Amino acid sequence: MTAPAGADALSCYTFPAADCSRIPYGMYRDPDVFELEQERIFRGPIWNYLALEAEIPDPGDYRLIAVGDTPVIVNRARDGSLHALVNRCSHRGAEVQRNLHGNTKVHTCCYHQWSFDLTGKLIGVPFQKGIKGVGGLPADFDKACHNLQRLRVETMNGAIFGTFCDETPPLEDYLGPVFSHQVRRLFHKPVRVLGYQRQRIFGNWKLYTDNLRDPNHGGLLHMFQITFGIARLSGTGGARVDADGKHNLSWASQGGRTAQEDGAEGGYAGTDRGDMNIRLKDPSLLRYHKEFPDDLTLAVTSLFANAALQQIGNTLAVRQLRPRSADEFEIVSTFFGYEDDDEAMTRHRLRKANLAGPAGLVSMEDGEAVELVHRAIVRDMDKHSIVEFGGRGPVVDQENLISDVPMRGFWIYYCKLMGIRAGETA
Amino acid sequence: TGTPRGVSPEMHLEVTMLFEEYGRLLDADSLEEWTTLFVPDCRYEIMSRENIEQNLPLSLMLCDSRDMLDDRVYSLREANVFNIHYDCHLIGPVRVTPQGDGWAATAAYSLFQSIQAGETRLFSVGRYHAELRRVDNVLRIVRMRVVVDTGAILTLLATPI
Amino acid sequence: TGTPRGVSPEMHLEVTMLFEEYGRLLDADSLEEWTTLFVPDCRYEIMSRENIEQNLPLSLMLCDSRDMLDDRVYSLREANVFNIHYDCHLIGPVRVTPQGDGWAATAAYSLFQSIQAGETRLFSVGRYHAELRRVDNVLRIVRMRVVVDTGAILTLLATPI
Amino acid sequence: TGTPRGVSPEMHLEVTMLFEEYGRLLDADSLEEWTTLFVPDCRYEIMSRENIEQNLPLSLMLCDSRDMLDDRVYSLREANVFNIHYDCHLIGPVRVTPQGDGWAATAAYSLFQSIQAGETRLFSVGRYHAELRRVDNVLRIVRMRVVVDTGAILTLLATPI
Repeated sequence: MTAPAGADALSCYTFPAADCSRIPYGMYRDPDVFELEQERIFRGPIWNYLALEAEIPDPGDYRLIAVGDTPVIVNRARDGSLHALVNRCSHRGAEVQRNLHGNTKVHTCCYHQWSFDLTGKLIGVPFQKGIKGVGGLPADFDKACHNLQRLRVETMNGAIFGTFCDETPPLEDYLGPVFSHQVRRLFHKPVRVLGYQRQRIFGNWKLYTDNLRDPNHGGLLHMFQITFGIARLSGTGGARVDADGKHNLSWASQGGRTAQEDGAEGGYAGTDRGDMNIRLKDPSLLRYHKEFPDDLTLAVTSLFANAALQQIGNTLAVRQLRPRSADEFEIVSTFFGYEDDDEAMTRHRLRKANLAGPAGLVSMEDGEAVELVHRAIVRDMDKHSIVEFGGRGPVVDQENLISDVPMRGFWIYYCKLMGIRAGETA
Repeated sequence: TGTPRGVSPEMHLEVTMLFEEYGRLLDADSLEEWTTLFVPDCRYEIMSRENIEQNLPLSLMLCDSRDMLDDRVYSLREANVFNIHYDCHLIGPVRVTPQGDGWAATAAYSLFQSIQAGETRLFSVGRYHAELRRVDNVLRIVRMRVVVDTGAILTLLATPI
Repeated sequence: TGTPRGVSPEMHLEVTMLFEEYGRLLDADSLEEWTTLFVPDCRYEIMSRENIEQNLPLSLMLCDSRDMLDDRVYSLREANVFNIHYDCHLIGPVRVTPQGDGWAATAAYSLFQSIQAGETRLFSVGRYHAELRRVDNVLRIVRMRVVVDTGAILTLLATPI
Repeated sequence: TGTPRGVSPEMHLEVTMLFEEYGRLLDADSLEEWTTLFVPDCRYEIMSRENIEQNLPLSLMLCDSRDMLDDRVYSLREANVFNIHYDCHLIGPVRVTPQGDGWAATAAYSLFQSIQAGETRLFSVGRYHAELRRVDNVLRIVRMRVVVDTGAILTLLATPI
C-alpha cells in the first residue's frame, strides 16, 4: 500500500516540543495536511457528532450533514433505529438525497433512480435485467454489495455520534466519565430544537478548535462577557480535560466578577479591555435562570474533533464543525431548549440566543480572530504559534481561566492520530 | 395584483424614502441614527429562510425593544471586535399595503461588504418585511423582520442588515 | 431624456409595482401566480445579449403563449429535476413609456440564487424589456423579453428570470 | 428623516428617471449620449471611500468639464484598449433634496460586468452623490461624485461607473 495523498506534507513541519507548545503554521494552511486529516482524523478512530434525535423524531425523518467534508445522511428507519449513510449513490457517485431535511420511505437517486432503504441497503435498480434480455446489468451483479456506505452510530441521551472506523472504542469510553457527564448534563431531558445558525469562516478549522480550548482569549477578546460579568479572567472558572487531553470543558460559575469588582488593579490594566463604565439599557439579556444542579453559568464542551456543546447562561446549542478546505470551514449550530420549557422560558432562550452564533454578542469575535490568524500566517509555514499560558508539560485540568493548556491536549492527540512525532526535532 | 389600493404615490414615496434612509444610515455606519427610525416598543429580527420554512423560531439577531436595539449598537461600538468593513445596501422596489392603523411594507435587498482596502463581496441577500406606523407625523418602524436567503453567514454578522 | 411625457407618478408606480410583484412571486416560488401576470397571447423569452448583438434569434427560454408558460411551470413542478434553490431578484428603477394602446417598460435586474443551506451566488444580471397592456382594469404583461448579460448560465436555468 | 420636504412625487420621479437613464445609457454603451446628461461646466469624479475617509483628494477618474468628459469617451473609442465587457447597473432608491437652485440626489449602486462570452462578475458597489439643475426645462447633472466602496479596481476602470 502506498502512503495516503499528503503524507509527505507532514515531513515539512516540525513540532519542536513534545507537549505541543509550538505549532507550525503549515498545519493550518497546507492542503495536503487537510487531505490527510480527512482519512486520519474524521474517518479515523474518533466519534463525530452527527445530529440530535430530536431533529429526526419520526421513522423516515432525515437530515443532511457532513462528517469532515464527506456528505452524510442521518435518518431514522421504520423500526426507529438510527443510521448514518454517506450521501453518495453506489452507482455513479451522485448525491442520493438532495433535500436538506424531510421524511421519506427510501432515498432515491434522481440520476438513474437507484433506491436505498433507510439502513442504506440498495433495494431498487430500474431495468436491472434490461428489457427482454437486452441491456441491463450483468447477471452476476449483486445488489447486496452496493449499499450506501454506512457509519457506525451510537447515541447518548439523544445526541447521535458516528464513526467511519471499526477500531473506535465505544462512545462512553471515547468520551470518558467527565465528558459523558457533560453530554448527559446538557441532554438531561428531552430537547426541543429552536432552530439553526450557520457560519462560514475563511480560515482553517483547527484555528477554531484551538479557540475553543483557549479560555485565556475569552476574557480578553470577548469584551461583552468581560464587561457584563459573564466571565472574566479574574472570575471563578477553569478547564477540564479527559485522560488523553483531547476533549475540553471550559467553564465559569455564577458570580463571575464584574468590572466594578475588579477595579483598576485587575489584570486588565494596560489593555483597553475591562472598561467599568458601560451599562446595558436592557440588562434582562444577561439574566440567568438556574437550570442545572451545578453552579456553571458557562460551559463549553469541545469534543474531539468536530463538536462543541454550548451553555452560555440559558443559551443552549450544539455546534458542528464542517471543514471544507484548509482555508474554510462551516459551523452549523443547532439551538435548543427543553420540551418542558414554558412559553416564557422559550422566549428567554430566543432572546438570549443573541449571545451566541455568528451574530453573538459574546461569540462573533471568534470568526474574526480565526481569519486574522489565517491571513497572517500565509507565509513562513515552519514558524510556530506559542502555546504556553498555564505552563508547559502535561495536559491537566486548569483551575483558572488564564490558560491555553487544553489547546496542547488537542494537538497531542491530533499528532498521535496523524502519525506526527512531536518533539523529536529541535 | 398591480398597485395596492389606498396607497398614493405620496405615501409610497414616503415609505420608499424610509427604506432608503434605513439603508443609507447603515452604509454610513450611522447606527445610532438608524435606531431612531424605530419606535420604542419595536421588534427587529434577522431570521434565516431555512428556519422560517421549518417553522423554527430562532433568529440570528433579535431585539424586541428599542432599548435592546440600542444596546446592540452600543455593544458594537464599545465591546465587540469584528471585521472592519463598509456596507452597501441595494434595496429593490417597495410594496406598501395598508395594515391596521399603519402599513406593511416589503422589499428585496442585496448587501455587499467591502474591506478597508476596497475589496467587495456579496454578503447577504433576502427580503425586508416591515410594519410601519406614523408617530408624531413621522413614519416609524414598528417591526422589521429581515429574512435572509444567505443563512450561512460569511465570517460573522455584526452590523445590522 | 428626463421623465417620459405622458406617464404620471400613478402610472409609473403601477408599472413599478407590477415589476415588484413579478420578482416577489418568483422569489416566493409562486410560479403559478406569476404566470397570471401575463395575458393569454403573451410572449416570454430569455435571450442572451450575445445572440441579440449578432441578430441571432435563438432564445434560452421561449414561451409564445400563456398556455406554453403554464406548461413550462407545470413541467418544473412535475417533470424536471433541478438544483433546489431560493431566488432573490433585485430590480432597478423602471422606465415607462406609452406605446400603442399600452406601455413599454424596461428595468435592469440582478438575480441571486441561494441553496437550502444558505449559500448565495450571483446567478444572472441583465435587463427586462416588457410590453404592458391594461386588461379588465388590470395591468398585464403582453411581452417580456429578458436580455441576460450572463449568457453563460450557471449550472442550469430552470425557474424563470 | 422620512420624505424630504418640498420634493413632490413628480420631482422625485423625474430625478429617478435621470438616474435610470444614466445607468441604462452606460449599460447600452451609449457613452456619447450619456455625456449629454451633464451640463457644460460639470464635474464628474470617481473617488474611493478609502481616500475620502482620509480626506485625500485623489480621484480614480476626474473630469471637471463636459469637454473633458467627452474627451474621456472619445479616448475610450479611439485610443484605449480595455477589457471588452457589458455593464449592468443596479441603482437603489434615490434620495432627493432641494439644494440652492437645484437638487442634491444620492443613491447606492451595484455594477456588474460581463464578458462577451456571458460570464459576470461584481465589478463595483458604492454610492452616487449628484447635484442637479434644470437647464432649458431639462434636468441635468452639474456634479456627480461616485464614491466607490470597491476601491480595489478589478482589472481596470475604463468605462464610467
